[in-house]
Amino acid sequence: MAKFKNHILVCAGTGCRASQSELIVENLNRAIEDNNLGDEVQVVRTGCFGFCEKGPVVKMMPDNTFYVQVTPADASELVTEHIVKGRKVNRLLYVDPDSHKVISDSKEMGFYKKQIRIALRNCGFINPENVDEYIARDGYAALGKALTEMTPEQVIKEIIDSGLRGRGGGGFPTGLKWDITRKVKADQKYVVCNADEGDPGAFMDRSILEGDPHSVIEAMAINGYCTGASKGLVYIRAEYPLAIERLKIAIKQAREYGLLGENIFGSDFCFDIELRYGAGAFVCGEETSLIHSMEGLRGEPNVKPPFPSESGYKGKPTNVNNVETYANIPVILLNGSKWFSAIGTEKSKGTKVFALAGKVNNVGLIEVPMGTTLREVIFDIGGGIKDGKKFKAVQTGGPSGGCLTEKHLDIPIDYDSLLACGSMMGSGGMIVMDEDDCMVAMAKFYLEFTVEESCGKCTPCRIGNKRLHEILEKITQGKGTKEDLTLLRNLSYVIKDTSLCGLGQTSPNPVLSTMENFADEYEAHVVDGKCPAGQCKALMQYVIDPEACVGCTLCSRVCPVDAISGEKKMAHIINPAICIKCGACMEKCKFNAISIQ
Amino acid sequence: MANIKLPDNKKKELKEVCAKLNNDPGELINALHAAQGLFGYLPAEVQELVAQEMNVSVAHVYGVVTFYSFFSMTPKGEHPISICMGTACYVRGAEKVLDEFKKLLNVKVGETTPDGKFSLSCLRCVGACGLAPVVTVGDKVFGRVAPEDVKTILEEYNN
Amino acid sequence: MTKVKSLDDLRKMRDAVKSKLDLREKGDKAEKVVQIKVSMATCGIASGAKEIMTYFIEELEHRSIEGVVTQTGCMGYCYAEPTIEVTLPGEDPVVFGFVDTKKASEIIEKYIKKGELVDGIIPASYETIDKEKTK
Amino acid sequence: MEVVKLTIDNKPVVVNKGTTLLDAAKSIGVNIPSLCYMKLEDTNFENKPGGCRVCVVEVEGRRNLAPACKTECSEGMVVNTHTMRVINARRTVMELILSDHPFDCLICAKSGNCELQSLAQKLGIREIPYKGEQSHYKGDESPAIIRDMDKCIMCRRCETACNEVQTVGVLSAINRGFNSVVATAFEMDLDHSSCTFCGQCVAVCPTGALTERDHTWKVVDAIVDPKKTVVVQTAPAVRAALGEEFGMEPGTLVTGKMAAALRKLGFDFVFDTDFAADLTIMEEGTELLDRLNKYLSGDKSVKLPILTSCCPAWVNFFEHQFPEMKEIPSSAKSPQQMFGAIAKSFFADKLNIKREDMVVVSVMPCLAKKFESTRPEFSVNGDPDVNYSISTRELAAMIRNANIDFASLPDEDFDQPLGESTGAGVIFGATGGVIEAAVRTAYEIQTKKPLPKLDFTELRGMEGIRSATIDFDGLPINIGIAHGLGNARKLLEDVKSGKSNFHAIEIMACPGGCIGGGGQPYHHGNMDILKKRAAAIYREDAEKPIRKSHENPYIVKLYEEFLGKPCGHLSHELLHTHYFDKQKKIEI
Repeated sequence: MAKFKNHILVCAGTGCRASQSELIVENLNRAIEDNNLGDEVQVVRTGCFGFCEKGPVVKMMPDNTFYVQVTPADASELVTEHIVKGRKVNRLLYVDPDSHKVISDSKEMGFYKKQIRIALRNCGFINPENVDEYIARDGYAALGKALTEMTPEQVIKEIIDSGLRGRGGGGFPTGLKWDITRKVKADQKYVVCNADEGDPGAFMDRSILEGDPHSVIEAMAINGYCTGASKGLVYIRAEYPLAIERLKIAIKQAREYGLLGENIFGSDFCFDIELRYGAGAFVCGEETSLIHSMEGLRGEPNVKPPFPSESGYKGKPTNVNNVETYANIPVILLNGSKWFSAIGTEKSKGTKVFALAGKVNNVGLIEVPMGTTLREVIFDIGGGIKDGKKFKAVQTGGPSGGCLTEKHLDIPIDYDSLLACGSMMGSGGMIVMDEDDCMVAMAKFYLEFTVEESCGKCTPCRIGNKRLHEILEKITQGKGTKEDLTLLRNLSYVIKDTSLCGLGQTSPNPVLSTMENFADEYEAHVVDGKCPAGQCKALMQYVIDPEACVGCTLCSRVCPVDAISGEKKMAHIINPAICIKCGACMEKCKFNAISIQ
Repeated sequence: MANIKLPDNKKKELKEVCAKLNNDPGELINALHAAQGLFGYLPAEVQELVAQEMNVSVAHVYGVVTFYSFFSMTPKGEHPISICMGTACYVRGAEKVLDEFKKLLNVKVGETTPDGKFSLSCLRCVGACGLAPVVTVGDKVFGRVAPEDVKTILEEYNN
Repeated sequence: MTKVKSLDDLRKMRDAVKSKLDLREKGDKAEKVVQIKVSMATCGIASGAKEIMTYFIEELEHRSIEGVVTQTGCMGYCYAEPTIEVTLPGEDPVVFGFVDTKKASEIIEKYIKKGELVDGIIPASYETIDKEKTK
Repeated sequence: MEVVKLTIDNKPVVVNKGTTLLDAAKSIGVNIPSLCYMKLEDTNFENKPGGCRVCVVEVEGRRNLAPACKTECSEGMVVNTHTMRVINARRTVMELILSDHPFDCLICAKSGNCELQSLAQKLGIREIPYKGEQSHYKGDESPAIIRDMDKCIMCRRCETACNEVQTVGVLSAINRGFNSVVATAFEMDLDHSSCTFCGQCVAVCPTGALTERDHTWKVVDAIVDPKKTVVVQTAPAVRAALGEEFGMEPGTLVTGKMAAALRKLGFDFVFDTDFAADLTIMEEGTELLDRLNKYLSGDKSVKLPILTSCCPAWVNFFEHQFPEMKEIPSSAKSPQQMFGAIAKSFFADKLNIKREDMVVVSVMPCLAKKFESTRPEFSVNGDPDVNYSISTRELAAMIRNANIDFASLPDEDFDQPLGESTGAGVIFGATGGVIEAAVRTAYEIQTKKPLPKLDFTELRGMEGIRSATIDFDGLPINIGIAHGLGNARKLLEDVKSGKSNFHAIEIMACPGGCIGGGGQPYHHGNMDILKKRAAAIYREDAEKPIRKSHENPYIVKLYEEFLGKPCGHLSHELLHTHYFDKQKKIEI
């Protein structure tokens, strides 16, 4: 069937391409021709191997030999040695840094696959609109096992032993939460799935609901069994129509199979699920706000205690967990707590899904064991920084998190390590920033978000965040003073210390973490009146290099405010007092004579 | 508040939706979603009707409507354009795309073009960060939008 | 509609669907049936996955290739949407990224018909916990 | 009761389980500053959103500061209420609130009574380092209440009063974040909403965001106008509270000083609304007996119970919320309006002046009275029966303005004929008083026997809903009483569903009745003040020589000379009214 005997796979991911993988392809093809192997060997460009640190990467098929840090000069040797003579080119093989063993077969290189998919186990494998495919992959077996072979206490013990912590951000032990709700006596209890993924730049929950809705339904039913709730509610963003659609189909199918409804698996347990829609309020990710929203009220939070586990939806004990947390439950029951707790770090077990985005090559949804480092995530899985720029910071935890820098890259990620460096796990957004991103502007961006999303109930969040934003605005406008930095810091601490809910208690984190890690950048704004990243418009100045300018007048003609003057064939000048920094002149200049200072 | 005459059949439909929700005040947000689906937006009279049918005060309904950004009291354009201003889109240049839309449509965020064809708004993350920057027009999602693409996108709807 | 009334029912059902799916995937004509999964989450659809799925369904028929085209959720390679996974009988699944109709046609002509790999393969970058799959 | 032991500021404290840190601290004399928190004992008003964050304290082992008003004491807690961390946080929070508050204290209606102002003083705020945008909202000037939401600090007390206590539901927080504020639907003016103007929102507002519409200068203008004869009437509850404005102990009766002050202010005639209260009893009592007797004789077309109608906020309430029941309340006007109608007919005739040349001013504990006086049905050819209704607070302001040393004024009497009243008229000012006054008269008319005792203590008290059966010489009359509109709603729902077996129900919109009205001196959450005012009212009643309305000699004379008989033709014309369906209903 296959015409070619050999395939040479060359990584053409952005990272490898930057290190001349295209030239490798060319050289390989030439070598193949030189050796008259055109009918036997084919060179194929692939996407990123997720091993960019050692790129460019070349993989020989069918024997799976994996060559790293290949240069264009190596191409002919690969063909003559590996293909023609059948000998491996040892110097290009990967050496395991721990064991110093040379590894040639990529099948043995499982460790290079930094990702393990547990919560995402079915995403991309099954048709989410077909319950049969879910069942074929052991779907609903965990529910069956729980209902027919285990007591609620046993199930909860299994979850506690697994060490699973809430994936919505807080990291509260899930089993413990279930146990608290179970122990409260009430005629009616509820379990709720928090699918109000509001963190801008995060899409873990959407992907799970779109790719594997049944896992959430199954886990909610298990939760209902454990806590004594007969009703489940999914609070989902109205902005996720596809996830809603698939969830509806899945609920219908589960009902048809009797996996939701009366006497599930022939037991006494009855359980059904309803959907409630969010309407665009980030604060509704906070569980008391979410409950208010489900009750038809403004999504304002309540002071805790009482916790929802005591008094939640309609005043009844309510267990709220997030989508990703639920998605972990069925596998834990099937594979056992020991299996799960073997993955991850001492205090954070299992994996975490991250939505990797921003200035990184391989934007995507990834799932890594707790304890993976940021470097592995950004440079190996993420394929490094876009356009070969320099890594500057990575923002985790969304508007509640902080910016981490170069010095944090090798810290194993888990709940506690991120908190210790002034950020947090959050729901799993991970935004990578490069040298062009101004950290003051970044903090301002997040504050703008918080100001817009603050519910307005408590003073520090309602007015304090507004003032934080105003001070940051002032700084990015070049009007900030050193005193403003002191105000910024005091206000940030007070907002964290006094706000009513998690939104306000964490909203200054982007400010504090950037002030901590990029103090010089703040100083540059207020003392020197400069934005080192060149992002703050007010601090920029467009200038024409008189050496490079030929006086073609193109710039002065395109300038919308007539800020550029100069005689024909003479060097032109931009009047900074008139210039609105639109950048039109720079775009038009054919001689690269205009730059930003 | 200008009184806009709402079509009776739609009012009837809304009443039925509310009845289906058992006229339960707890279902207010679902009722408002339905109402916005029916009328395209939530003018005062619709809110009054929802309040009446869901057994809550009009002030309460208004308080809820103004709390959630998904609800709108002004009619949207025939093709509502939303620019994602989530972090992923922001760092990949959503602001420039927004500026281009503002320039070409000659409207501000939250406004509708005089011909009622387009309205412009910002939203926070549609969860398609892989395609940043993202723009949605109606139900359609445009990914990896560069300022140069804005013209093409608009032309698609201008015929 | 069959109701699942016990864990045994579920196991039987699982085995039944498994063989039914296997049949669909491999069939009696295991030599010929190709399986294509299209990643159809919001990202995928926004980048044109629906059109690609329709294209494959129509083109397989046009070009008289027996195959099954199904949708699935996010494969995680959002940067490379639309992505599809092609499983030739007896072969490991291969994922292709940035699939437009031109690429789709090339995949059909070269990979599906002749087994030649084409540019745009995305190497699997994660492990699954499903033991059968990792085998 | 389970108790918990804890330490506050190094002192051991033992409190019942469920006690908040705020209350626990208070029990050992530590007053933690608070702002949004407010609880009115004996009513169901409790506002503790935990939103202002002024009362934060440090709890050992806790990551962040805890709001004392919302945090329950737990065993072994170690609490510090004034560490540097707490003080800095509290001051910063206060500075933030002030950074979004207008700086017009000097000319603010609430100056001197403003809780925000006194807290800023207490915390010694001398500078606001956080400068920035200030909120601006649409103003709202209804006939009774002025809303200046730029001064709103989002304490949410008004929302609690309007929605939870009064169940009127015209207020809600709107928008979110920095733009959030309390408003009506669509930010419409209050007089386009179903507001009852009970003024309870004003009574609890800590700042100048909610105040009454001030008519004092219009009154002064009328007084100095030589063409006008200015007549003033004062409601019963005013005399029991006015003294507070001049530093007197709550519950001090200042009837005589008040009459003296009014005379000093230049009013031509100083009369008493209590006189009109007696008149109300004549009309309402007669109507009650008429309905009752018809009902007892088998006339099923007669509607019972009869509901009192002297509270204008209550009238607004049922016109908006229970219009289908608008035939049940008594058709008798409120004492304020009866007074106006009699003054501008009977008394104007007596003086031989045109009604247009007479200006009737009422001093009321109430803001709804301002609205009531503007009702079109209460004017003749555009001339209102009551020209201006001012609150107890406004009268106090006028007295201060005129440089009158209130405390040292000698007691004076009201003028005649409209200044004479009985004890029955006085007790109108407290919850249960109207119905007690009605019983005193109705009993004697119905049974034609003198009452064995005058004090119906079973009708008195602060319980939100009360009931009692009075023996009308063998005929048991069931009486219901509600104060607070939320309580009224409960009684009304029962009447609507046929569950009620009352013959007569008294309803007052404000907690405690008129003594707790929206126009009274601010109580700042101290409900003892209301109890003392009520006690003063009953004290005045007990001291009155005549305590039954039908024995008021001037009332008797009024019927003889002018009106004829109660519920007669002229009475109907002048003293009775009808109600409107004001419910906004969208028909489909």
